[in-house]
Order: sequence, then structure tokens, then C-alpha cells
Amino acid sequence: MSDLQALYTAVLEGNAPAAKAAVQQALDEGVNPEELLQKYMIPAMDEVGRLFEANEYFVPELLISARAMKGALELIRPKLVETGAKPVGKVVIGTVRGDLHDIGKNLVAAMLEGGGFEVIDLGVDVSPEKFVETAKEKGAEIIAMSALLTTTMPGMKTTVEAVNGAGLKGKVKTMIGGAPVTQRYADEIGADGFSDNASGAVRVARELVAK
Amino acid sequence: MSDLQALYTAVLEGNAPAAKAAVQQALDEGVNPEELLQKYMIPAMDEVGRLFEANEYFVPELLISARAMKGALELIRPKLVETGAKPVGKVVIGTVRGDLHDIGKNLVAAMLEGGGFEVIDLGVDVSPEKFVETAKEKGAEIIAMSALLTTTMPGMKTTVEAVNGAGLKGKVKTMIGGAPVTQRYADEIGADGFSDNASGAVRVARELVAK
Amino acid sequence: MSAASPQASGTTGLVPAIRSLDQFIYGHAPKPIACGRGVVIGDGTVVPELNFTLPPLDVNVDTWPTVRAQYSEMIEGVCKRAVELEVPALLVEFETLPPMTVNPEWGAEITALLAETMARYHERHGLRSALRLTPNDTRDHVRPPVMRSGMYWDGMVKLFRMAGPSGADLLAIESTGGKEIHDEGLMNADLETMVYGIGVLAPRDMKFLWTEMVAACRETNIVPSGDTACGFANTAMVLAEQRMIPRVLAAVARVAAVPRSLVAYEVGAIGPSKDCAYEGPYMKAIMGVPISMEGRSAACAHLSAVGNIAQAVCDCWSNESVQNVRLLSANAPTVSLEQLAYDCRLLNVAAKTPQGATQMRDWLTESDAALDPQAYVLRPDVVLRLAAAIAAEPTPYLRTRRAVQATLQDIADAAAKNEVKIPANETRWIDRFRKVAEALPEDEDEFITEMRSRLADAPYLPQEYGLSA
Amino acid sequence: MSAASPQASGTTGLVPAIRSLDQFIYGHAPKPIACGRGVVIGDGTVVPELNFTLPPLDVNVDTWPTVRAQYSEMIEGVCKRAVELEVPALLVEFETLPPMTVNPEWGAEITALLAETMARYHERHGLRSALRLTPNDTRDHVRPPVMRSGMYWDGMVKLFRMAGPSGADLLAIESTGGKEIHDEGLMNADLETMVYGIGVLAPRDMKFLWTEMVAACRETNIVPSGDTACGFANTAMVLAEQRMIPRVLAAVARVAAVPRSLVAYEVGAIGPSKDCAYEGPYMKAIMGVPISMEGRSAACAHLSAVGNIAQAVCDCWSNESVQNVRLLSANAPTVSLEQLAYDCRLLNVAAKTPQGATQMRDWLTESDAALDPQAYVLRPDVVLRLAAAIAAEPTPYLRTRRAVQATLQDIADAAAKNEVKIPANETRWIDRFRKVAEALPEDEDEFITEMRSRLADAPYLPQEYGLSA
Ligand SMILES: [Zn+2]
Ligand SMILES: [Zn+2]
Ligand SMILES: [Zn+2]
Repeated sequence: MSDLQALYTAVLEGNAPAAKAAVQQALDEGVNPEELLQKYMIPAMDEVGRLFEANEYFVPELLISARAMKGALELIRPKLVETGAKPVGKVVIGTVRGDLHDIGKNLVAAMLEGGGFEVIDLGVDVSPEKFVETAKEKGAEIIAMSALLTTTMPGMKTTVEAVNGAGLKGKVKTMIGGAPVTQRYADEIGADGFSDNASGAVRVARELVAK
Repeated sequence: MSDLQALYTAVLEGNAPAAKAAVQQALDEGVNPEELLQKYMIPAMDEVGRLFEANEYFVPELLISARAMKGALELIRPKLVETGAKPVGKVVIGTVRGDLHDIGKNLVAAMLEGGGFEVIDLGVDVSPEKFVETAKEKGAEIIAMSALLTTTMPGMKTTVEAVNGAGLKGKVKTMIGGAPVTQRYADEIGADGFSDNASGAVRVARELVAK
Repeated sequence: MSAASPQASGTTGLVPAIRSLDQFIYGHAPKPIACGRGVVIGDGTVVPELNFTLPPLDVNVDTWPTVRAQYSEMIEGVCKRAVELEVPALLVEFETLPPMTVNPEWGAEITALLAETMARYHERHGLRSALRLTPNDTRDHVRPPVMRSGMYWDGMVKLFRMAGPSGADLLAIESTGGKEIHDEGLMNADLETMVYGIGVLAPRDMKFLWTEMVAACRETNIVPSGDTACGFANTAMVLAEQRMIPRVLAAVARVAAVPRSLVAYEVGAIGPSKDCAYEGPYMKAIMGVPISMEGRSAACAHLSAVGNIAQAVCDCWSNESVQNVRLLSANAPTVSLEQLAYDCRLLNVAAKTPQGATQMRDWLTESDAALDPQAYVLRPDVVLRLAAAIAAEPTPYLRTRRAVQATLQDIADAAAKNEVKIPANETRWIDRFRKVAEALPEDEDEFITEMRSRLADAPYLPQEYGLSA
Repeated sequence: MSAASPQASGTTGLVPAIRSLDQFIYGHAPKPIACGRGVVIGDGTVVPELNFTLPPLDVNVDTWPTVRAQYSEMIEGVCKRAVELEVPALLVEFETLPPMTVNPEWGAEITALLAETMARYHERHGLRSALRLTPNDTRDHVRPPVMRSGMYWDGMVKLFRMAGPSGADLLAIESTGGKEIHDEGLMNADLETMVYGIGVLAPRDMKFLWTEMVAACRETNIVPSGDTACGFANTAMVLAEQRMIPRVLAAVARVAAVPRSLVAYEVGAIGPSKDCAYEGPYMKAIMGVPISMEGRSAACAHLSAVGNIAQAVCDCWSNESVQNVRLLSANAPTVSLEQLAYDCRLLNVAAKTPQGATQMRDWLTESDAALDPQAYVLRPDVVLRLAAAIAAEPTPYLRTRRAVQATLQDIADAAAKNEVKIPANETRWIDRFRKVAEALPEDEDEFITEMRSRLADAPYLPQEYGLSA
């Protein structure tokens, strides 16, 4: 019988090979993939997020855990589909038009992947049209936008308007973040979600998908 | 023959009794009141404004000149009416709603009076309705608003809207000033004039009346 | 003597608490104050005092949730950064907006919100802090102002009493009694009228108001801190900065405010004085109370000619006020906190030796003192000299008269010795002012009679100052 | 040696220009610079450097009149206040926005607008001033960045040549070559990747870029000033401030940036260094050039852990950048100017005696040095020690390797002696980093080969750095 606690620990410590091995063994032994995900892997990532928010983990540690999680998820995802379990969700992510900062955006993308989301990363300097088209084309539930400049923040508003203009209001949720962005700004432009840090962004994305 | 240069000097130096005496003598001698005003009194006030802007005069000196001017004007005004000369103009002035600062407003009021305007001072904390009603009732050409707080500046916008809403656009001109107010803000809210100092305000008011 | 004469200390002069320059340094006051969660002021460490206010936003029932959210964002940002920068202690000033004094429940609600956040940061992160509540003086919302009754006064009194129970640790005010007359004097550079406003009317109002405030603080066990002649001397400072009135007049207005602000301490306030009370060094010298000051790091609120010298003998160091606007790095209150924290660090490091503190004080002084008469009158040695002269007089009026006379004399002497630069367009004013100052009568009743007749039409109510109607 | 190795100084080490702590003080640099309208930098007086930028506003043909009006408002406000505060001289930095580099005519137009206003204030009010133009490095507007050709590069080169004729007195840049790799390293706390980005790629780009910039400056008779590792070390600083990466890593990133930023001076730049280059003290120590620094009065742009210590050996003192938003007192650029003016006054007053300058420097240092490793590596004695070690190496790569090794060693020693506080959650990282640092090969080619294979999929183009494609 496989030691599932080892899976939890492997994700928590960012040990990708160990995480994969633990998942593979469990699957081979017929453990329910949904159980692996909900009882071990997601709780491990939640703990990683907690450690980060408590200032014990730094971003590099977040990232290696997210990578271990991602690797393990790749093994599980086909099985989940077989059992008819609903996938966590799809996110189109990018830094808004005119803005070339990508560190924060990359971090959120990695964390979302670690959180089980399928992530389509459009890079930097992304136009509102590009966000909307891609979300449509890929059937994404969420558009996640980043901006590091107060001068480029209006691109978030324009994108939210483009989502609504395309008749996708409520179908495609928008979430925003970045140094100058605040919850107040999110409310003002009608964005559905906001987070001021990467591990919080995963929580927000989950809530948006659950709505 | 009266020495009209003495009238100029009396206004410039803020010598109210001398200014009145010079005007009275000139009127008694049949000098055209329009000439007194245009050739001596207004140029004297212009020079006062110049000295202020060149940092040679301070506000107290502006005020005593304005008072000398006002006294002299009281003697001239009836004669001007007789000759059918157009009065300089009427201004309704006040500090906007929620704002209790009156120093700047009082100064502009005094300067406008010195500049020959008839001034109706509504005091501080003046509502948009009060500005518009008074301007209608008194047939004023200008509403002049002051605000010292960024929090009360929106009262200027509301008043401009109230003027337009009352169908007075173009008939009653609006002008604004006060520490946080800028030309950009004036443009933004559609105010007709702006000045960042009291002697400039007289110039602006003259231009607005001339339009 | 007028029956309504307000001095608490009777009819004799005061002996200044600080008489030697060696003892006149920042961080140390003869009468330190302990308050809030572990804060001590004036006992060796300069403490940052942070003040913030709303961005342009109407305060009403509809916007109330936004108002709360704004204050919440501000206090969280400030406390978080204060912990990160390891400030020795944090003083926060909450100055209400007029609707929060007219409806004192609103003022109390924000006070509680701030106090709860500060208590949480103390508990979790050990952040020492104290909250100073400064209700507005709303009595001039009617014109002419009604000082001793009516809905505005009632709202203020109610908030004084709610301060402590809501979580405030100190109570302060920027009171305005006499300002309506002083304003007239300032605009006309009419020194007599200014003296009547600040030396006759204002002290009477201070005595009335502060007796009430001290009682409220004693009942609710909080610190009656101090007042400021902001509406008088800072109005003058701003007008001088805009070149509307002579700088010399603003310097005189500052020192003339001293007797008026002293009244609060005479009837029981114990400090720290209000940040924007640049007359603070005089309060410290005469009464020994710790003082809060503001200067270069309050440029967000006022430009000034005393950016460094204002710091020379401070005990708290403040940003005066900043709106919650977003700057490139963070919200403006957090930015201010950071600047104050570094300013205080530098002062406190230098003060590890007594020679270090006096050296730093002297550099801060030399930086500004010779460039502007308003800076000159904050020079610590000048403060001690003028403070002694003022304190020697027995009543607020006589102190004000003496303040005006002595300041003009001192500035004229300093200008002659090139110790302070007087702009060319101001020299003629000094003589004019001196003539008026020297002619002020010694007898207060005589002065009152004269001024009441001169100002018969002025927009004020003498009976609101305890004078006959 | 790699054929593409970029050092200009050949294969030998450098002898630092400053080797004694007594000579390492603010306001004085071994090689002062005269520029603009009567400005001298590094010859005894610290000068304020003011930078400003637009509030949120699209820059395009339609908004161009507003853009011009904004800059006009900013420069007028700043010059007016500089005159009022009698600053000894004013340095203004104009950092273009990307559309103004892509369309260099726009950048030149604003440059001319600023220069004309500054010239007018010089003429009418005697305000000494110089204008520093900092075009953006727009080469990363395509990903992966194209460094040596294409429309972005062409726009930059054109603006370099238009700077002087438009009225700029100095040319600077915040160049980004190698940042795309360094970012990856930072996020993963991967020191090897960071060293490859900043120690191998960046110096090659610096040599290419600065050779071009120096030529442009010589042709147009303006000062080639300096560069900053902002995109590297300040990114690290901000991430550390947000607790995303260890502070120790940010400290290492700072010192590791030194060899890269040195390249500009080796190929002909003469300073002052850029304000946000906190590696400036190392430039001053090694090359003797004057430096611009920013700290507490740049809190509007960055929160930081080096608010006071950053000032310890500065020659210009800057606000980094502030948007033209309205504060209670004035527009934010005017507020910044006021704060810088008072900061500089204090430094310059203290420096009237040599002992005063070292005393003030030491207080500024002591204020921050022990609280954060990023502050520690700016301690003047630490700077001199590490600078000597770095300069002794012959090539940028070897200097970077040495910088990383020596900094980690020094921080570990200092932590052991309680000279610097390392947060508990970071101690485990020091050992991890030291292992990686010690394993860096001495042979640059060997390192390049290893890293190219490790980073085969990374988003950068080796040939854009003179490496084989
Ligand atoms: Zn105040
Ligand atoms: Zn205040
Ligand atoms: Zn930078």
C-alpha cells in the first residue's frame, strides 16, 4: 500500500520526482485520483500558500512546489477526465497593453498551474481583443490581468469592457493584480476578482470558478 | 484745472480721501467720467496688479488701492449711468459648499470691486442653487467660486452644471480659483475662467465680460 | 483688569522650564508623557507622528462604507510598514472631517476602527502606538462664529467625551476662537487687529474650550494633549509663502500665537503639542511639555521655510496630513510613514551622545535660520530669549504685546547683524509694524475699548468671548 | 578567454580611486563634473536631482498637447520652488516614456521644453541647473529582446544623438541587457542563472550600448553620465521588500551588479551615476566618479531598507520619480523638490567641516546598516572592502563571481558578529547560496557552455550578446 502522506510531503517540499512517483504508485494501486488531488495534493499546496503568507516560504519555494504539483497533475488529469471529474478550470493570463512587466504575471501563472488550472499565458503587452478572443477560443473561465504601471492600468478597464461587450459577462470572469492595483480599483472597473499576492490569486480563481 | 495725475497716484498709493477728492474736483470741472476711469483709475489699478505680481506690493497694499478705487468709483458710477456707459459688470462670488475658507474669496471680491465690478458676496459654504438663483435675480454676468479643499472642489463642477442646467450657459460665465484649483481642472469641468491669484482674477473677469 | 481676563496662572509671570540651550534638544522634554500601548514621548526618543485623510470624497450615509474602507486601508498600510521599519513607537493622529464632528458617532466609529487595528498590531507584532484624536473646531460653520453653545459646540463636546471610550489615547484640537478677527488683521497687515484677535479674543476662547477638554479627558482617563495656532500663524505662513503678506509679519504672527497656545497648558493640557503648532518650541521652553513638529516631511501638506529647523527640538515628528492617494510605490500615508521613520532614526542615532544631539540640532538650525525671519524665530537660542520675555508678563494680552514688540526688535537687530535675511520689499514694513507695536497700550481694557469701537462692524460676537455684548 | 569578452580595461584588475574611509564622503568625488548652466557635481556640495513623470495618461498624438502641458506645469513648479529655496544647483532628470523613445522626436520635444524653461530660470533668477536625459531601453519590447538592431534600437540611437541638440546636458540610461535571464534567476533564487544574466550577458551588452552612447555624447558635446542595474538589483529589492525573495539574495544581487555597471565608466561614461543605481558607492570607490543616490525622499517611488544609508556618500540626492498628482500643498514634483532641497541643505551645512561630513555620514550609516543585509552592503567600510576585492579581478565575469562569493562571506561573518540582522527564515538560504557561489567555475567559457545548455529553452537570444547563435 502506498504511503500517501509521502505525496503530501513531496508537494510541500517541492520534490517533483518524489511527487510523481507517489502519484504513479497510488494510481497503479487503484487509488481514486480525485482523492489524491483533494486529500493530499491540494492540501499540500494550501500549506505552501500558508507558509508563504506567514513569511516562512519565499517565492522560489512556492515555485518548486507548484512545479512538483504540476508534474503530478499531468499524471492524474487523464484519469480525472475518465472518471468524469470536472477539471479545475482554464485561465487566460497576461500583462496588459503597454506594460512589459512579467515577473508577477509569471508567478501567478505558475501558482495557478500548481493549483490545477490550465493556464494559457499570452505574455506581456496584451491587447483587450487578444484576451477576449483567446478566452473565447479556448473556452476559458477566467481572464487574469497584471499591470505594474499606473499608466497601463486603464487596459484592465478596457478589457473588462471588451469582455462585457462580447456578451461574455458572467461567463468569463476577470481578475486583476499588480503593484498599483487595489480592491477598490477592481470594484470601480467591475473586475470580478482581485488579489495582491500570487497564492491569494489561486484562492480567488477557485472562488470565481465555483461561482 | 484739476491734476488728474494726482488721481492716478492716489489710487496707486491707496490714498482713498485723495482719490475721492481728485475725482470730485474733476467731475465738478466737467471732465468726462469715462476718461477718468479709463485713463487714470484703471491704469493705476493695473500698475498695482503689476507691482503685486512683481513681488513689490503685498496684498494689504492691493487692498488699500482697491478701497481707494472703490470709493472713487462710487462717485463716478451715477455719472457713467447718465452718459449711458456700460457698467463694468456684476459678479456673484462665494466659497463653494462645504468649504469655509474665506480669505482668498474676500481678496478676490475686494479686487473685483477695485476693478469696477459690482460684487455680490454670498460668503462661504454656498450651494450651487444659491449661486445660480442669485446670479439670475441680480442679472450677474459672472459667478466666481473659490475652494481651498480638494474635497470641496466638486462643488465647482456641480455649480457649472447647475448654470448650464438653468439654461444660462454662455449668459452667466463661471470662473474658479483657490489653492488646489488648476487651469486643467477648469478645462475639465467646463468653467469659463481660472486664475491662481487675485489680481489675475480681475483680468480674467474683464475678459469674460468682454466675450 | 478686565473681569473676563482668562489667564489661569494668575497675574504673575511664569518661570520657563528650560532656560539653558544645553537642555533644549530634540527627544527630551522636562515633562515626558506615557500613553497608549507602551509609548513614551519626550524621554529620549523622537517618535514619528502620522496623520492621514481621505482623498476627495463626500462623507455621507451613502459613502460611509467607502469612508471606513479608506481609513482601514490607510491604518493597515501604516502599521504594517511601521513594523517592517521597526519604529520605536508610532503616534497616529486622526483629525476628523467636519461631518464626523457634527455627527460625533461617526468620528467615534473611525476612532474605534483605528484603535482596534493599532491594538492588533501591538498584540501580534509588538508595535507600540498611541492614537491622538483631533475633533474639528466646527464653531465657525456659522458666521459670525458661535463659540459656547449651539449644535456645533454640542457635537464637539460629545466627541470630546466619546474619544476615550472609543479608543483614543490623546485628545487635541486646532481651535479657531479669534481667527475671524485675526484673518482681517492679516490680510490688511493690521497688527493691532491681529493682536486683538490672538491676544484678547483667542486666549479667552482657549480658556473656555480647554477647561472643557481637560475635564473630558480626566473623566475618561486620556491625555489632554495640545492645540495649535494653525488658523492664525499657519494661515500667515501660507500667505507669506505665496508672497501675499510679508514674511516678517508671518514671523511676528507665529510668536504672537505663543501666549494663546500656552493657555491650554495652563489649564491642564500636558502635550505633546500639535504638529502644525510651530510655536511648539516656545511651549516646550516655557511649560516643559513634549512637542510634535513638522517640516520637510510635511511638504505633502504645506510648503514651508522651516523644513529643517522645525525639527531642531521636536519630540514627535509629523507629516501634518496627506490624502490617501496612490503614489508609484504605495499609498501616500505609507510613504509618509517611511519618510518619518527614517528621519526619526537619524535623529535618534545622533542622540546616542548628548553632544551628538546638540550637534544635529545645530545643523538643523543653521540650515534654515538665516534665510527667513520665520525660521529665525525658531532658532533655539532665539526661542529661549523670546520665551523668557513673553513668560515674564502676567496676562495673555500683555504677553502677546510683549511677543510682538520683542520679536520685531529681535528681527530688526538680527537683520542689522546679518543673522537673518529680510527681503528688500519687506524692510519698510518692519518700521511700520514697530510703530504700531510700540503704541499698543499696557492696559488691556483700554485696548479692548479702542478695538471694539474700531471693529464695531467686524463679523464676530464679543459676547462669545466673555466680553459684554 | 571567450573572444566576446567585453572588458575595456584589458585583462588586469583596477586600482580603486578611493581606498581610505576618510576620503569616502558625500559631496566629494575624486573626479568632479561641470555641466549645464554652472553646475558642478562632486566638488563639495550635494545637489538635488529631481525626476518626474506623467500621471496615468496615454501618450499619443491626441493627448500630446496635454502631455506638453503636464511637463510644462512640472518644470515650472520645480524651478520656481528651487529659486525660492535657494538651492545651490538643480539637476533635473527626464526619463522618457516608451512612446518618446520609439518616436525620438517626441522625446526631443519634451527635452527642449524642459531645457528652455531651465534656461529661462537661470537667466532671470540665476538658478544653476542641468538636464539629464534618460531614454528608455525599449529593446525588450519584443520578446526575446533584440539588442543590437531593429526599430527599437534605431529609435534609441536616434534619441542619443538628438539629446544634446535638444538641450540635454547629460545622457543616461537604465539598460536591461541580460535582465530577461536574471529575472528567471531571481524568481527561482537560482544564483547561477543570475550570475549568467548579470555577469556574462549584461556586461557584453553594456559594452556594446555604452560605446554607442559615449560616441553620441562626444559628438554632441554632452556628458555621458551613467547607468543603473535597476532592472536587476532594484527588482530584487522590491521583491525582497514584498517578502517574495530573501533579503540576502537582494543584497547579493546588488553587489553582483557592480561589475556590470562599471562597464559604462570603463568605456567612457564619467558620472554622475543614476539615482536608482544603489551600486553607486562602488562606482565612486572604484572609478572616482560622482554618484546620484536616492533613499527616504524617494519613498514616493520605492519603499526601501536603505532610506538613510543610501545618502552616506552621495553627490546628488534624488527622489527617483514621482507622478504629477496633486497633494494638499502642491503638485508632487514640487513637494519632492522641497524635500530634497532641505535634505541637501542639512548635508551641506554639516559638511562645512570635514569632521562634520564624516560624522553625518556615520550617523546615516549607523541608522540602517545593522537592520538589513541590503543596507549592510552599502556601509562605506564594507563598500571599500568589497570594491577592492571586485576591482582586483580582471574581467566582468570574474568580478561578478568574486562579488557574489565575497558578499556572501562578508554577510555571514557580519551576521556571526551581530553586525547585521538576518531574518530567521533566511539563514538557511545563506549556506545554499554559498555552496552555489563557491562552485562557480573560474573559466568563463566553461561557465557559458554549462549555462547555455541549462538555459537552452530560456527566452533570450545569445547572439544578441555577441555569443555564437
Ligand atoms: Zn493645522
Ligand atoms: Zn494637522
Ligand atoms: Zn530605476
